[in-house]
Amino acid sequence: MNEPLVVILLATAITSGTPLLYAALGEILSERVGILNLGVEGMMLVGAVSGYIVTVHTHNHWMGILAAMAAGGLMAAIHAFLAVTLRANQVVSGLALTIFGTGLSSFLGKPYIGQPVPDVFKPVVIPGLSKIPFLGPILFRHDALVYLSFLLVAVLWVLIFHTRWGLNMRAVGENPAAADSMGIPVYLTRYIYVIIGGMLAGIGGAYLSLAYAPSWIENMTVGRGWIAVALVIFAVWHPGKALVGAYIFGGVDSLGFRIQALGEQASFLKTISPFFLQMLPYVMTIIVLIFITSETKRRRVGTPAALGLPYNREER
Amino acid sequence: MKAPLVKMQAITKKFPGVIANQDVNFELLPGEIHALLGENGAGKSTLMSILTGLYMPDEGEIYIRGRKTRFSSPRDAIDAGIGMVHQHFRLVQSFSVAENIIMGSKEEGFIINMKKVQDKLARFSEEYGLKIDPRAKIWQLSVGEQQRVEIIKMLYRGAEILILDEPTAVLTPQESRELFATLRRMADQGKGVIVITHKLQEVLDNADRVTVLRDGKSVGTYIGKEIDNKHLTMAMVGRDINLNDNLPFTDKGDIILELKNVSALGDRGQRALKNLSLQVRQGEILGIAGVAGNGQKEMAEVIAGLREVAAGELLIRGQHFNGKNARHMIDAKVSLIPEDRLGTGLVGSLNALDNSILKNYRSESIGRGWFINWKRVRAFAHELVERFDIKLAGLDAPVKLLSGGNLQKLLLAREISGNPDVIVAVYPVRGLDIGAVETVRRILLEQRSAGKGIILISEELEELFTLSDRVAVLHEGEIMGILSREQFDIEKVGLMMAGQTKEVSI
Amino acid sequence: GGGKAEKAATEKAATEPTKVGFIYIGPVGDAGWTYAHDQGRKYLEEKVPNIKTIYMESVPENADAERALENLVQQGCKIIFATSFGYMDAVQKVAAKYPDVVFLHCSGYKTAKNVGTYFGRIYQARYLSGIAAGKTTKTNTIGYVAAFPIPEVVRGINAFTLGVRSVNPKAKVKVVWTNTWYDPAKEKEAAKSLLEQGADVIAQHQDTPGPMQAAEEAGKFGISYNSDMRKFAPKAVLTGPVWNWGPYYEKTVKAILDGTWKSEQYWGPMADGVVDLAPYGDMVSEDIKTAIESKKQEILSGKWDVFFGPIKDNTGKERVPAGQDLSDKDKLSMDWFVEGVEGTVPKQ
Amino acid sequence: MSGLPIGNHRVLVFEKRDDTSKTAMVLNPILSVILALLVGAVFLAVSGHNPLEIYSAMITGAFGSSYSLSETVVKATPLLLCGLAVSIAFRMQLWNIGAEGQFYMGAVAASWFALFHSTGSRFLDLSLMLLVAFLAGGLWGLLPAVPRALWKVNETITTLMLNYVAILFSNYLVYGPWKDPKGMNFPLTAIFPSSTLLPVLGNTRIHLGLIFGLVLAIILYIVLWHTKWGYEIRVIGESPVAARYAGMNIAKNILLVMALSGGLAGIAGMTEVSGITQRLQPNLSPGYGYSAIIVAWLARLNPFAIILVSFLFGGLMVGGYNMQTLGLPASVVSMLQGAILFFILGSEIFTRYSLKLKATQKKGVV
Ligand SMILES: Nc1ncnc2c1ncn2[C@@H]1O[C@H](COP(=O)(O)OP(=O)(O)OP(=O)(O)O)[C@@H](O)[C@H]1O
Ligand SMILES: Nc1ncnc2c1ncn2[C@@H]1O[C@H](COP(=O)(O)OP(=O)(O)OP(=O)(O)O)[C@@H](O)[C@H]1O
Ligand SMILES: [Mg+2]
Ligand SMILES: [Mg+2]
Repeated sequence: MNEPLVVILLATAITSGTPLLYAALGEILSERVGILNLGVEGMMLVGAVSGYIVTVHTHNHWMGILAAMAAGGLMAAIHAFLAVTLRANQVVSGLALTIFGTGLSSFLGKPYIGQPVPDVFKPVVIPGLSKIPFLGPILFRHDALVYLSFLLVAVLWVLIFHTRWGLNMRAVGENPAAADSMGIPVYLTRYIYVIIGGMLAGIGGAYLSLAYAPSWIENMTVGRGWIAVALVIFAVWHPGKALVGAYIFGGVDSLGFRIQALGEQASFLKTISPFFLQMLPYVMTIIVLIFITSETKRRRVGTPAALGLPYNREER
Repeated sequence: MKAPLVKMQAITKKFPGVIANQDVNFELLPGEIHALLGENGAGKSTLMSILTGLYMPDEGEIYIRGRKTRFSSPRDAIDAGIGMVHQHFRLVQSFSVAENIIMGSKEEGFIINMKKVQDKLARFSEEYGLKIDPRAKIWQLSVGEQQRVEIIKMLYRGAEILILDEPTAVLTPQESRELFATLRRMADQGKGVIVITHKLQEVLDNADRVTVLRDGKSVGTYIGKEIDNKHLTMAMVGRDINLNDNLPFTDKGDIILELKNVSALGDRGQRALKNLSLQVRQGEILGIAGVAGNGQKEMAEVIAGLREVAAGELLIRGQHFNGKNARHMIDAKVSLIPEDRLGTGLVGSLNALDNSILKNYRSESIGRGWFINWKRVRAFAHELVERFDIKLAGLDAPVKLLSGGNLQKLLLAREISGNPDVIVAVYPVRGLDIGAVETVRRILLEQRSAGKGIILISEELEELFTLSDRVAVLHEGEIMGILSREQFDIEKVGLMMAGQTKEVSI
Repeated sequence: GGGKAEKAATEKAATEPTKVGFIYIGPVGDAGWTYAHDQGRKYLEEKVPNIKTIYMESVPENADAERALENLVQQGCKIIFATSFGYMDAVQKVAAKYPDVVFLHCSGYKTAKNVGTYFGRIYQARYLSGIAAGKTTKTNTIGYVAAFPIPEVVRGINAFTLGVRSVNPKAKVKVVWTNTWYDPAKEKEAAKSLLEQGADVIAQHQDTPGPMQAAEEAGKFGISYNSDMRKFAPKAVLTGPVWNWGPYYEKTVKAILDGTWKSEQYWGPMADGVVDLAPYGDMVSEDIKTAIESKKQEILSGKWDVFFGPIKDNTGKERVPAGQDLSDKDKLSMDWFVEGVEGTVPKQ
Repeated sequence: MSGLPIGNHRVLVFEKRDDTSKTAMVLNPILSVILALLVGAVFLAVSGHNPLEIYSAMITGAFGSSYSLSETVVKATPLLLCGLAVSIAFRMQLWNIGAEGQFYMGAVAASWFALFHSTGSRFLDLSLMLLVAFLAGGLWGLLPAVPRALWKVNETITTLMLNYVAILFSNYLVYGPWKDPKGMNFPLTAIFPSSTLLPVLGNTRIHLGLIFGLVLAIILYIVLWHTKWGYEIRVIGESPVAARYAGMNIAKNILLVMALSGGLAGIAGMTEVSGITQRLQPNLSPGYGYSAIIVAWLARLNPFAIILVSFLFGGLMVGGYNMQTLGLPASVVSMLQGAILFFILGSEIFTRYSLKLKATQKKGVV
């Protein structure tokens, strides 16, 4: 480890930010069509355990990822059914999904406790690129899921802002009545993206159990789903900003440990209680949010106008 | 005779508690402009929403170009060539014009090249004589411009059957004339046009045929050239109504409201009011003419304490009221009848009791100290309902269930019950049927007789000329001139509204 | 219902198995602390005839604890093991209400006539694991991922460091606090930060294998905790202190059933088998094994213990004079680091 | 499309009722719980448990004896207080999900008083603790309210983030400066002096906090429905534009309501330390602040319904523990809880809509 500290920090920011990024991207899709899904934590857990179980059986981590997506998608489908078709309160439904998912994941994982993952995601050093000074070691010494998340951010960015589907998706989240009268199938679109959102949350969970800390441990997301929800607002529903936010969050989190580990070089920092160091990411989120808000208010972009509101064609 | 484009037979549609359409028949021929008339709540919008696949009828059949058709979604209706401009615009506020027009369509390919789309739309709108900037965001547009977007949306999708729900409610006379010219061109191309409106003169001037609905049932279809104002009114409301009363004389009192060189900023930070000066006396109605979006809203808000005075002076009874908030203005007996009845003036999800005390809930008559005495509120609300003949299901039902006319009556009733000295009424009869219009006008004139100073903002010159003692013309936040009754002249005012002439008088 | 169950219990009192209850702080699937206790419970059920065990998992150390205990009593439990420190007050309250139920509270210090406490001298095993670490490190820097600054953890760090320095006086131990028992990703991240600072052996007082995985990925070594973690990091884990509650549970329950049990503060040494070392990793040399074994014999014999003086703290102050042992009370409330630990116990 | 296709040319659609059905409002939660339990029963049976035995354990565990009833009340007390707290904010469309943090700050403030400033007079001590807890919780609610009122900064996120901060702060105190010097360095404060403990009912753990909750529910009801301030809150919540038009000060009300909301959650924290744990400790709340959101919503923000719902919800949680003693893992318990919530939520639509079979308009030409 002879890289400078900044490089290491940035590289770890990426790894620890990746599960958050996947989940946040998923939530962005869901909220873009107007469905608030607070069940991210539950979907991540179920994704983590399904990915783990399937990998244990198949010895193939990609099968695990597929399973995690399926499981996350199924969980999200419950929410979609309640929120879209039955027009239930989305806040409560999301909270219930988290409770349910926490239980389900523990239940499913019980028989497998203590079994190591037979096939984990390992860092793949990309030959030429990783040699680029500074950026190389930060960006190109990660596992496949990290690279995939780079790609996903780009794909979603194009999808949301530059394609027909993206336009329809945003229209559904902003004004479902307008979208409906233009022939966009509001319910279908909502189902599609809420479910895709769940799939991404599933990957986020599986990233923890198959790549980041490969193993299944009950409740292993420990609140990351909530952070992901926060990130979405932080990112003003923009995939690129979600990436930055996720990495900042991941980075600040591991920065605390680095400060502790620095030892004598940073003795003045060590007088700060680790409890206070751990407040840093949360306090920072609030501060950044305040700055971002004034910015978005100026440009009138922000919350999808129909977020959290059920749509019924024949109601006014 | 040509085969009808649309034939709706025995349509019935029920909503909880109401039968919006009952056994309605309707027919649209190619090449005609067909007006659909009826009081508020007669079921016009409902019938058209069924035709566009938004609502599913409970009974009845629809034939499009002679073939029996069932729509399960607006998409099917669009595919059948039906386009509708809804009464409440269906636009995504945060989207650009271009985005609103192309959403849901597959024309532009998967990856959307916005630049190309914008150019294409600019050309398209020019062709139809409906100029609009495709890059502008909807929230930046005036209501008239937004409506243009709605019309382009419909045309762009290649609609052959055009439905416009109260399109002229938000347009100036000139704009209305232009719109009907455009619609006539469309009809001449063989398209069918359905227009819903409450303005009878428009119908008489432009419609080939007229269908009238009353209480959800069809009354009949008439040939436009063969029917007159009186008969249409009879068909709609069952009695004759004449709106063109002569303005009675009243004594004018002291100056009650005065704006001296007032400037104010708009929502987008632009200068919405520029050095605006005017005076209103007791017992006087000052009409404000102008195309919507020329500072009327801002002016009303300044007077009601909802918008800051950037420069100049706001005087009430000769006293300074700069920098006062809405509450001070309420206490100073200034009342605003806002443009937006439901949302600003009334709270849709709250009931009539709650809504009746929106302005005076602080007063001791509503309850002592911190408390509200609901018994008194109920009595108060009951009295309003009685006095103004408001039809509602009950005092405890959400007011959003009320019809437009009754909403406006409730709003007026409440404002007038506060015994204000100044009333600012913004588009008070917009979207109301002729019966309701009569009521509102009567109320305003009663208030004038009672010595109130009234500012009446309207886009309809005819109405302004009938009701106002004087008319001021607004253009881009400036007063182009103030005319007294004897100076009223449609052409002159029209030019002033367009910013062409400026007249300094009185 | 409860009434029926009670009636049935009195009728069949003779043949009905004795119920033994456990409350756990985490889920039994945590792979750590609770997992170890649950292994002990299973062992107990296997070894002692005519008993039945029930457990409640994920019982937080708040208002719920008292109810959980009460619940176990109402289910007919005659013996209850409360396996986390934070249950202390709840145990005291419930025990006072039910004098004929025996409560055993793990890691606490309050006893009563029907309440005993129990714990293991895991620091002895930590000391031994320190020997492996001290002999393995090349950089003379050892990382220690620690959960919370409480005496148990501080004591573990000190014992470990004493072990390290007994074979490698030049080595130092760097501590990073995570403020969580339980977050595999965070723990791994903490371990990585230590590895970046030059540590080549990582020890942990955490409940997940995260730190071991970090060591494995970096090609460095690790000292695990709680249970045998070799399967998670086969190339890294040298050994590690493990809990082995089974024998204690067996012995205690038998004593209670025999009527020979008396309330005590039991702090089981290695000699009782409550704590031990995990099996050595393949890479551990014979040299290390013999060094550990010989020290282990000394500890087992009871002639020597980890905190025998002279011991200085890391400010240079002498804490234990030569030839003396630290009292159990001082061990149980330790809030200072021995020489060789880099850092301070987070300040008041 | 809004309907579920059933056979040829027929769909099931939800049709809005004339007004919300009272029978449905009462019947639905009951039916949906039964349905959820049935689904759960199938699941339990498949996984080798006896559903009847387990359900009766849950119900007796929650309501079956005076002890279990009392424990349900104990659990319901913080839910009630926090539920009231969030309901008042929700009324104004302020999505305060920070009751958890406000709870902790209230507990911290009450502990500060109890540990260092006890006067020895029970009445004085408890009153002052109530006050400081209210202030501390209120302050914690005010913190996100200021940026919300000034710049419309989304309060959902700021309140959520402040939860983490509050818990870390409380832990800092317990692990650091407030650690009981006689507590063998374990992370607990000293036990509070007896004058700072809430009186309890008989030998149960039901404490005075319950009365606070009930009284506050009544007060809140009166405030909401019988005062001018409550009227303002309702109008602002339904339509801020109309509120501004009516001369209401929205910013001021945001600050006041968030402070009140936080203050109520703070009181919940105070009653938990003063009535139950009798000291400050880590993991004080098992997520009362979050469960309260569910409670408040199920009760449709009605203070009296919150009393009932928090009692039932408390029962669900307390009964859940009992199920564990039958060998059911905690995970299955939370799955069942989640499922019950799903069904209650899903059934809510029947209070507002009725299900009707309708002929479809089939797509295209017939
Ligand atoms: N993944 C998606 N994301 C966003 N919108 C989608 C997606 N899939 C389908 N839609 C929307 O659903 C509608 C129908 O989808 P699709 O493009 O598959 O049309 P279709 O069913 O093939 O229609 P047609 O019958 O006219 O061929 C379109 O308006 C499209 O915008
Ligand atoms: N979505 C709906 N839900 C319930 N009732 C409705 C709905 N739409 C319309 N109604 C009711 O049906 C009746 C007809 O309404 P509709 O909007 O068609 O009238 P309208 O003729 O367009 O009136 P206006 O001139 O005011 O626009 C009214 O009583 C109205 O309250
Ligand atoms: Mg209409
Ligand atoms: Mg297709």
